[in-house]
Amino acid sequence: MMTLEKQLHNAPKNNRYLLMVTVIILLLFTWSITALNFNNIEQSGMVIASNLVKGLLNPDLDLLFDFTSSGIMYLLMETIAIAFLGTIIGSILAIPLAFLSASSIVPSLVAYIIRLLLIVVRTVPALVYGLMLIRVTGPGPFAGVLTIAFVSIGMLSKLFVDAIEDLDTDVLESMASLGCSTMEKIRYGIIPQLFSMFLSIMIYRFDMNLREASVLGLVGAGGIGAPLIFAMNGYRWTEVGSILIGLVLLILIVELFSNRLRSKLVRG
Amino acid sequence: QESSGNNSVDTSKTEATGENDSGEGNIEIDELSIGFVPSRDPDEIITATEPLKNLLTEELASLGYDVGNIDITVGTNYEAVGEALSAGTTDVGLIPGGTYVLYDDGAEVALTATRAGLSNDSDAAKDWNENKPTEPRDDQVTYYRALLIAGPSEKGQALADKVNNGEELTFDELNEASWSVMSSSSPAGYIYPALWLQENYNKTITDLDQVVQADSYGSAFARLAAGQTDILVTYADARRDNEQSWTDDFGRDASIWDETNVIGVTPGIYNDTVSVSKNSDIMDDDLKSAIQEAFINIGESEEGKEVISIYSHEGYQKAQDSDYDHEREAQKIVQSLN
Amino acid sequence: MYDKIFRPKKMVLPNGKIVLEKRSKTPLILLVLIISIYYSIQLTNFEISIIKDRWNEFFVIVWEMLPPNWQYTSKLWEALLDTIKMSLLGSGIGALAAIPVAMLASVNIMTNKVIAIASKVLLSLLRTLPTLVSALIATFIFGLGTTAGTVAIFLFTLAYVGKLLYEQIENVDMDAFEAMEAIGMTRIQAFRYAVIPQILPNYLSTSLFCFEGNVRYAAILGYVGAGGIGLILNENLGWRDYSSVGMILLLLVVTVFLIETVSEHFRKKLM
Amino acid sequence: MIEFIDVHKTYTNEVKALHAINLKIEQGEFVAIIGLSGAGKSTLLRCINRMHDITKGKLIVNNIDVATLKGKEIRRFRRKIGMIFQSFNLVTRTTVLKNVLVSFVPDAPLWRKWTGVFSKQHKFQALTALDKVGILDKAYVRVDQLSGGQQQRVSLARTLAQHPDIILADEPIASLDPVTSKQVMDDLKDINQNMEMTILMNIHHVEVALEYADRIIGVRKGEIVYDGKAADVTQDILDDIYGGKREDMETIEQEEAYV
Amino acid sequence: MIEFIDVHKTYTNEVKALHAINLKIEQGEFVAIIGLSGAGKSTLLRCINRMHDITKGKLIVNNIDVATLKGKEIRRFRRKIGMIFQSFNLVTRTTVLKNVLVSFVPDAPLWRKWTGVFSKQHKFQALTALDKVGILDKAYVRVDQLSGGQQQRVSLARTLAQHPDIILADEPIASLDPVTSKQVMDDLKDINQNMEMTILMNIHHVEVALEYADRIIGVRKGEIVYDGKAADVTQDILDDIYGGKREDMETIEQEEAYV
Ligand SMILES: Nc1ncnc2c1ncn2[C@@H]1O[C@H](COP(=O)(O)OP(=O)(O)OP(=O)(O)O)[C@@H](O)[C@H]1O
Ligand SMILES: Nc1ncnc2c1ncn2[C@@H]1O[C@H](COP(=O)(O)OP(=O)(O)OP(=O)(O)O)[C@@H](O)[C@H]1O
Ligand SMILES: [Mg+2]
Ligand SMILES: [Mg+2]
Repeated sequence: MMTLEKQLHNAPKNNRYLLMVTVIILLLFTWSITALNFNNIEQSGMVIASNLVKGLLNPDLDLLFDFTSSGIMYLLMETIAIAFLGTIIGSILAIPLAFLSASSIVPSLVAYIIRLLLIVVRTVPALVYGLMLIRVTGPGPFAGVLTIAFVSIGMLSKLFVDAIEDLDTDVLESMASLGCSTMEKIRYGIIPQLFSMFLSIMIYRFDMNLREASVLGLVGAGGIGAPLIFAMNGYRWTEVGSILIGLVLLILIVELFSNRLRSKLVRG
Repeated sequence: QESSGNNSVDTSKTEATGENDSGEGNIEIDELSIGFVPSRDPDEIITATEPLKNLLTEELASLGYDVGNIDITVGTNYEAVGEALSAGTTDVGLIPGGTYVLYDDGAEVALTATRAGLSNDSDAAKDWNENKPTEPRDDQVTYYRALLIAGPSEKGQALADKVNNGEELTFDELNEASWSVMSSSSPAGYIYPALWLQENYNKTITDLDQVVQADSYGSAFARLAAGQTDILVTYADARRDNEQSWTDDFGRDASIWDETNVIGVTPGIYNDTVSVSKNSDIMDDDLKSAIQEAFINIGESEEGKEVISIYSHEGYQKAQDSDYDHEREAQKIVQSLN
Repeated sequence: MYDKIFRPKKMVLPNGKIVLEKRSKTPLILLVLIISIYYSIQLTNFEISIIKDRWNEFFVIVWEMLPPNWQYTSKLWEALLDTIKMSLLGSGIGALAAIPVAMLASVNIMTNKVIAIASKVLLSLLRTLPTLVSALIATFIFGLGTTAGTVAIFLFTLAYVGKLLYEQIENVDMDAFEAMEAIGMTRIQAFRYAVIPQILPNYLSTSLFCFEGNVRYAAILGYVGAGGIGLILNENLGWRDYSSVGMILLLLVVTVFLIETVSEHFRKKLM
Repeated sequence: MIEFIDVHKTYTNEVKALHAINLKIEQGEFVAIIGLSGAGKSTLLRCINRMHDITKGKLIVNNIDVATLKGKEIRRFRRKIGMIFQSFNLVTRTTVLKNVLVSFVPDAPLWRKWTGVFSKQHKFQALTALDKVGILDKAYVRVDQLSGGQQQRVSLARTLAQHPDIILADEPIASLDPVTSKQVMDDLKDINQNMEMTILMNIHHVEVALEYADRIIGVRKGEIVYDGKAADVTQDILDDIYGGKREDMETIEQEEAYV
Repeated sequence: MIEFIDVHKTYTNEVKALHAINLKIEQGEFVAIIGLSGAGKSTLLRCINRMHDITKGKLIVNNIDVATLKGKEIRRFRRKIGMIFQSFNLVTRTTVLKNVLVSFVPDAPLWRKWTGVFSKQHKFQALTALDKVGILDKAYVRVDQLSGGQQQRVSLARTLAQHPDIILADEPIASLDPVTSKQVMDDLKDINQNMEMTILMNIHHVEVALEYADRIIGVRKGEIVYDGKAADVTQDILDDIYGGKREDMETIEQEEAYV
């Protein structure tokens, strides 16, 4: 019984710590509620919301099925192309950065510096990349491709690093027992593991990049984003409706495929 | 699609194609890219300027340049066009004087647009409200004014009443209203109104509590109509351009002239420029003067007038850098306020 | 399908057994990939030679940002705090709202398939809407300023955390859940005691990750008038005042770094 | 007392897992159920506490017709039946004590249920249960830091804290090494004898089953093919219980080779 | 032939894993090494193919002094020694066949190494190895779709494809159920008898060890405490090998209980 009671009192006392964290979080939230300001809500907001819904319900079908170069189909194709190339280029840039920032591979100082660099790369908004890249390529979808590439680097390399650090190293041991050299271990032990993971990450990011494309419009970098934003600013709701429907359908379809593909890659 | 790139140039003289009216020994240019700023609804600019491609190709051909393709892009913001011009990825830019001054390290002004003067040109806001609606006049001018316009919202009406009663507005009254401005490099949409605030109250736009940045005048008017904003700043004949939408698209019952009032008038602003890039590979003095000639000719033709009217341009005059020295001063003031 | 067109190769082992080797799909996949890349390049006017010739233009603006305009810092605090508030509130409420939605969407917890699928579709739809667009819509409804930004961030967080959460719940080890049911708990109680402890660390860590991302993203929201430091960023871009832009970015980087460090600390603790 | 009267169980996918089971187990017995993989052992156990519904027949546990129970009744009924799993089924990310405390959740007041803060008395009971299986010192250790044997003992303690009449154990030692297996089996035997709990156990290790259980039930293809004292089990009987296997396997392998 | 002459192994963290080991194993023997967790069984195995370096003494395998080998020589040496792991150590994301083909990598020409396209002959050999362990039909299936037993057989096939003289197996059946365990052990026995490969195996299941191995080596705290025929192992000997356990455990438990 002695030890029983003793154990009862032995309970680790982290209640105070938990309480403190909770209080701090609550305080932070209360503080941030000051960001909310509902005075600006006006009836017109509701009118606009209902107009938007009406627009979605009565999309401009001519525009939706317009296959010329200013029609939605063409712009969606352009958006896909931008996201696709952008993801590929982003990945090409991200892979070396990922290896260089995996502390299981390079010295931790190098990894640390590269991680800092990646934070910087991730923080610069697409808008600023757009301006920088327009100087290189001029306005148009080409700038969009490069902007998407830069915007993707941060997340891609973070996920790549996770995959690299998750590597199953048991395999390497058994390959060593087969008499394989380091190069052979990489080729047959690491690459097969990473290849499908990386591919799955790239598909995931491609999916996201389709959504990011709306940002591109801001810098005149092609795709469906600019017309969408122009249409919204001009309150042309039927046009907004048809663009949104096209975009959402596209993204849903791509998501469906990419989910299938990814689970096939990862789970086999 | 076939064109190999934005700026690849083939300066070698080639034989006349004989197909159109291009003269012999013309210099061939694969592509000439023109950037527009979104001071109008950009979709409209693209469609409305489509004929400009042909006009310009024809004019340039008769001036010794065979242009393969004219590529018109509308930047979603002023900066994109400015940077492209400054880097030489865009060859010609139709940009406001203010933008030109900011990017003059890489751009060179070729022309200034002219437009019809207006029936109102007073410095006092009250005069504009008494003489409604504002109509165009016949003579051409190289400058225009920016207006502070109060909308149909309660606050907007109150401000207008005060102005029309001949009372002075205080800064606090202005500060209580919500403002809609344009990108900070837009002269009518930002710079000159800031100057106005500076001259009258020793304040600037960033001192205002409720400022919204709109990306086109159309949306600024839409918000004014919806009562989301009380004051918008814009160019002097913007109300004429939005007269139709006011009742149709924005769903107001009364006309724009009845529902909006001028509460402030800025000094004159030099009109838009046609600027050429200094860093473009194809640009040289000859091409620049060809472009000057071409635009002036277009401004004089019937067909051309219609195209450039989308911008409220009615013609062009040759311009030089020093024309915009005033603008530089204005910006210096605004920037130093910032 | 594929196997019907390209018949598998037959291999006869020495002991007479037959193995059918399927034809590799790699060449076909490569072909499709190359065609896609080719057409994408055509569509986007991508040209590697331009990058080669003009890459240095990219750094023109970078160099102009250096050194950052240190004096400018004092004007940034308020906007930065606004941005942080927006992200904090939007991410916090979004992450909380994600729990019930994710519960409804997980097939192993929600026995009613219709509700589960409907919740999944809802999350998918929310996610397809680009944040910038939802921010823009929010400014129309909630007026301009940080409220609209908060709403946009809330929607994004709900969709993002919700999806990850239901995926996690569906992958959770249901053994413990079963044991709880065997003890006599209700499904909700079993969820509380068997599933939540398993997903909690991951949930908090995704939420923190989302928060970080949102601080970064809030920089763009300013463009559509959704308040915060983005507004100032835009203004300085307009003035071509890149050294001030540099300062804003530097401040953002430091903020993001701090948030990342703090959240990394908690994430490690949770794991 | 547990009584199966002509119980049938067919899964939704048409798998006939149990077929005409008749069985009577008295309070305090220690019964081991043996049989091949897929024979239906787990199904048999799980019907007892209504983790699965039976398709036909009658199943009476402590004078209650299990099939008639509904919602809340099922949950109350389950409180009297402890269950131990092959894979322990613990919440690995929390402490040992919290895992044991979980067994008090259904009886706790609402606010305790949600906050997860338990009364001192419950804590005491949980610690006592941990003491009984000899891992009191690990009370505040996270479960994932324990060895397999220790984890199984936590799961045992969780069940004990419930004070059940019946313990159902689904291969409780399958993932344990011989030494720990022995400890867990000893624990179970101990509980069976000192606390008069009925123990029903699925088990793959025949020798262990014979050594510990009083009674052996052999299941093959959803039917009971042996039911009798552990002492009476002969090699022939075992061959009968496990017999079907070899033939089955070979036909399966041949089929697959030509797929 | 494998010969340990006064072999010592101390890990860098001062753990003395092996202590004065003397041992001689002839070609074609089937040896099981038993002992408690942490006794040094894995260490013993891993010294044989130089996965670990020994600290003192001499270790001779097939007339080669293992300690003198360097770089490429080690790799060539390892080709003659197959190793099987408890956790199979396969590349889960590729097919069974590709996993087996890996064992030909060190001998393949450079271009094949990089492209991963193997000669028909190698494919035949790999398939034959798969046939030998009875999972030929799974050749083009991804490894992560196989059961544990099947995965262990892939790992066995990979080793067989290597045509080694010696197979080192580190708890090859620890994560398998009894039936699959039996299949894998039968496979190993088969290989041992028909192909004259030496098999050295760490194993926790004493009964299995006694049933299959010719010779048992008992390890306790880094020392060999028994070495003899499987048939000669008595309960006393087992108690001796595993003996330390009980005492150790109790002292540890007592210590911890008062922490
Ligand atoms: N939830 C389920 N749905 C459908 N069929 C099931 C389900 N659970 C088990 N089965 C099938 O019912 C039969 C009996 O399964 P059960 O789990 O009772 O076998 P077992 O004797 O416990 O086997 P093991 O020793 O492998 O645990 C098997 O054929 C199995 O495939
Ligand atoms: N890489 C290593 N570095 C340091 N110490 C080690 C290492 N590997 C094993 N040890 C220690 O050496 C001793 C023997 O370990 P070994 O793995 O050989 O035991 P084992 O008999 O295989 O045990 P088990 O049955 O648990 O696998 C143990 O005390 C272990 O902690
Ligand atoms: Mg079972
Ligand atoms: Mg070991």
